[in-house]
Amino acid sequence: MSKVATMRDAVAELVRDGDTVAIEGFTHLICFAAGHEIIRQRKRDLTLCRLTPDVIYDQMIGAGVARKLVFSWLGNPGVGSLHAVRRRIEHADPEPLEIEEYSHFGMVCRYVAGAANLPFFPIRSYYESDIPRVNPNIKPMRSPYGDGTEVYVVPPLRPDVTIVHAQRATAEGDTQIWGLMGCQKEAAFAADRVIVVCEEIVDEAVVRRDPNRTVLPGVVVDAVVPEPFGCHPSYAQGYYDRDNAFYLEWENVSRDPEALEAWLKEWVYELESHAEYVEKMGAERWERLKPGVATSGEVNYGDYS
Amino acid sequence: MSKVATMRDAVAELVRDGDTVAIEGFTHLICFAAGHEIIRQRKRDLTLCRLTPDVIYDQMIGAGVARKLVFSWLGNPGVGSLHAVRRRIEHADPEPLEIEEYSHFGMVCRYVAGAANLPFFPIRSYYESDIPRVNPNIKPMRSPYGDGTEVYVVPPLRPDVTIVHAQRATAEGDTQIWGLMGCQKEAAFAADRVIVVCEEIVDEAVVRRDPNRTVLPGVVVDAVVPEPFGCHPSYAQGYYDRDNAFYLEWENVSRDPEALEAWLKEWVYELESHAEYVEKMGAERWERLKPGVATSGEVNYGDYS
Amino acid sequence: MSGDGELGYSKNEIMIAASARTLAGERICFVGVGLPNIVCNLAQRTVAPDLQLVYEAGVFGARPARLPLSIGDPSLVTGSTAVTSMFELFAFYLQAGLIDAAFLGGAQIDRFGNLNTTVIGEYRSPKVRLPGSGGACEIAIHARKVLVIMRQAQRSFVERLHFRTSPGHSGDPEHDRARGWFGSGPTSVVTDLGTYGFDEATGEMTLLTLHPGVTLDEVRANMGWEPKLAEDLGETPPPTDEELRLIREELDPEGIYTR
Amino acid sequence: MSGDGELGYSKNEIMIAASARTLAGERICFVGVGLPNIVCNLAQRTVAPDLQLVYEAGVFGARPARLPLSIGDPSLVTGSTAVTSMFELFAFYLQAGLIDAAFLGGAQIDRFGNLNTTVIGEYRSPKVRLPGSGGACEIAIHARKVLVIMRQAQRSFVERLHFRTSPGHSGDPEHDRARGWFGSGPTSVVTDLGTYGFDEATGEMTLLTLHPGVTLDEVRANMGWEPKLAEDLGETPPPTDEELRLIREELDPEGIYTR
Repeated sequence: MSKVATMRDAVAELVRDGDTVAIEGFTHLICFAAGHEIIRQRKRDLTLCRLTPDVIYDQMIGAGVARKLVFSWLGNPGVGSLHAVRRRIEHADPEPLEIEEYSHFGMVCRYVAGAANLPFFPIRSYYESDIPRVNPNIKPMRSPYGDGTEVYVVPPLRPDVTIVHAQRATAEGDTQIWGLMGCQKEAAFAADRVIVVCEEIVDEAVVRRDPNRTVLPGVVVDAVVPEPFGCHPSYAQGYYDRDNAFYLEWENVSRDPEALEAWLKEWVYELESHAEYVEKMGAERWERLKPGVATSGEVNYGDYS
Repeated sequence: MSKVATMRDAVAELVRDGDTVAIEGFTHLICFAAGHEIIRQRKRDLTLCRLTPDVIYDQMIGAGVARKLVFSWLGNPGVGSLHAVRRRIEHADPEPLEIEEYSHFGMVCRYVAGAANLPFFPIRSYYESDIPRVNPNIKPMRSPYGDGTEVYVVPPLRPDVTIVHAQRATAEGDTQIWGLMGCQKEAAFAADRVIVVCEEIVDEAVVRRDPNRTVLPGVVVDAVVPEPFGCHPSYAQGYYDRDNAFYLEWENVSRDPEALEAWLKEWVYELESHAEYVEKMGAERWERLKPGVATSGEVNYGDYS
Repeated sequence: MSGDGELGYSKNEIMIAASARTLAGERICFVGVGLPNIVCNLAQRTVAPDLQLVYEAGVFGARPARLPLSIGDPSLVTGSTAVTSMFELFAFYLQAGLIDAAFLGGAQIDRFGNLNTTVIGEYRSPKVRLPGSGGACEIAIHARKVLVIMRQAQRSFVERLHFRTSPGHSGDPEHDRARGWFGSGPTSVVTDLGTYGFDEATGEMTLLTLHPGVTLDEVRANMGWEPKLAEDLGETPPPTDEELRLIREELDPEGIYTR
Repeated sequence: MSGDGELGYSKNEIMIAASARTLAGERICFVGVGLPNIVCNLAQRTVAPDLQLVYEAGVFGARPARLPLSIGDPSLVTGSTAVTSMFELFAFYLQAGLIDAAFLGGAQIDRFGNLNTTVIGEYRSPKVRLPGSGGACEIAIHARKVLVIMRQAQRSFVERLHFRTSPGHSGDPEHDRARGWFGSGPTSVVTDLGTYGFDEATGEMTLLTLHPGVTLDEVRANMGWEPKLAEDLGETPPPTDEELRLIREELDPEGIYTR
């Protein structure tokens, strides 16, 4: 049974006002296209989760889709601040934003606990840090074994919806990723509903030729959305490069609420789809971002029939 | 710095009497060659760890190298019993064997805790089972979060030495595996010393072409032993098949202490090395176990220079 | 073919066929070693073509091109949908409730479907040391349905287990519901004599059908308690020609498990 | 080139060169975003050719063919030794004590090397909301050596942090030893004015060298406490021609981080 859907339909059906939503992908495979569709459909009161809320969450939070942010590092990586997010945290401008923060490893362990159906996850971190003081969900716990080692524990994170981007997936949702894996697998298994966005839909035979590359089986996936260049200005290993110029330019857009609004109007609200965004960005940009070829080589699984 | 060594030297230097030793690999990539070398060098008082002590541990325990076994499933998979092990447990014949047992997931979580430097690992298992009654290392723990969910916890397992077999590794120890992964990665990261045995030593460039396949970086590896067919009668995906006939025949060898002793004499003590074992088994057998070709296909990592 | 007799099939063959049918409509099945391996592969070729075979070794969506003779056979990997570490398989698939059905067996079972795969006799001085839990303890707790397949005898269908490796029903359904496990306890037992379900009100094993040619007295002679009988006690449909063909020609041509 | 002046190099360039030298002989280094990225890549090309670059994004043994402009740049992956999930990177590498050295920075540092990357002002009503911990908190605890690189000013070298994101030394070395962490606390701070170590007896930041042309008064004017001075206070060796060539031609040809 094919789960292939348009981004519009997938977001309309699977992302609901008030949901806890995770768009994961650590620098790599960040699904901007899904974020834009959530903005376009004017979803509201979302709790957004992500280790590194970056430009996509600045856009979403600037557009007013979220009431809360759960995170571990807040910034435009390598450039500076997320000013729309900061305005809401520092000045409640235009409205407050609730925050709940961890460290990277704390967030990762929360997803692992969610994916593994564990009520808590132990972590050796937070010692002598002020983080647990401002986040009572991070609790100390003593090992029941002899030496009485103290650890902290974090609670499971179970998003209503997790959205991940992949290089390729089958129509049934079997999903393969290479390059940085971040914590997409954990965030997806932890979620109630999963949207996989991909550069390419491939035949089942492609996946079955190399099962060790599979990160998600279709059984945990609710919709498969083919959306080439769906990670721009982030990247898809082997498909296109990170668009550093965009990240640098975002600093000026984000600083000015009017510029941000204008950007959203031009690049999100007034477009029907990510395909229009890709066209509007222009072929030259995609040509510039195209990497050369560096193939993996093959391994032999063996025919045992 | 090359870490390539002969099996004799690697075992002589890195496996010491009294050590806690894990030879991991779940049905796949079980390093019989290392077990034979440990027998040949007449190591003593080992604590042997493994989810599924199978024929190799029956051989090792029958040969008297171990005083204790830590495990989760004890048998000749698909065939029957490990009689040498059972003689020691049931009749202390020729001497007692201490045992400490978990479930599969409990053992896996013990390796994860060892690898991750955690003092305990939570697991939803053992409820209403007699296993915790006979193993006080499995302790109940209550979640510190609202609902008070009860879990059990298991302690970390940190072998002195873990031995894993891989399809290929560099001379520095960067190790790649495909097919079943078992818990080799976790068991190796948990260990103080690591021996990687491999079908092939490959150039660093082979590993660097497909970094997502790497399970261990050389930095955690102490010795790299090239040993083709080192898993026989177990298998190496894409290299040779599981030798089911051997597993079936083992039932009769294992049942009879004299037959076992004769087998060890013929196939271990009187041979100098695994290379001699391979030669003695005969080319016809290796031809029979050779699989056909089923290649993975390639992916593009992209050249970003 | 031994055990074949005048019926045209062996005891293992009717066990396999009857078990495979219990998988009709299931999606994700955790496959065990030995007979369950053949049962699941038969079901995938008959009543459950969309059945995803999951192996604790870390394979999801296996399509073995031959009968896998171990749960980690290389033919399970080649052509499968996904290979995972065992940690992920147990944590993200089983413990997280993704497994619809799983097979278990054991040396002893009691009337509530509790299983012993650990020891006959005392734990510290065993008469027979059995394999132990493997993944059985967590499978019993997390798989939504547990299907048992084992031969029936006085010494294996017992009033009191020597060791409870894997929990079944407690005998108190209210207690069972309050456990909060994904697993609902064993739902089916298939033996060489008949098939059993479990009473919803009491959690007690209940004889549903007798295999052709088997009498109630034979059943009674091979279990340690007086069996509860279904009101409409029936006869197990014998293996079809197609089931027998698949078993004999494709799944176990050497008859390793089926004769 | 701005900030260049008569010395022939910028403030960032001497910070980068001085930091890179602290990596001499190290094996496994956890690389951060921004300047540390350039520092580690420079060290790999000069004083530490065997340095394994580890990125929290999940890369071990990176050999970037260009300057990675983010810690998850695709050039870090292509040609690397291993890619891991973030869980494995943090759990099996960092938390398990495999990381020899790591870079941290921050908006505020105190005299014991405690760092604030979270907030200026009150946490609940911040004047400036900073990025937060990222991996810094666990890096500070587990990396065997923590190397700090940051610009010096009254508002950043402070007597009292507004928020302690990542622990440094406590000021009580006995307490520090009893922590049982792999991390020994910060061992080096490189600023635009000089380089610092930490006193073994007290854990206090100690000025080791002044960069060429920098006076002690400038240092004092740019920190919130009276600095402890090394007995043999010296001058930082300026960047060599080769270091400058690598920085300007190979590592940051567009001068994004170095001018």
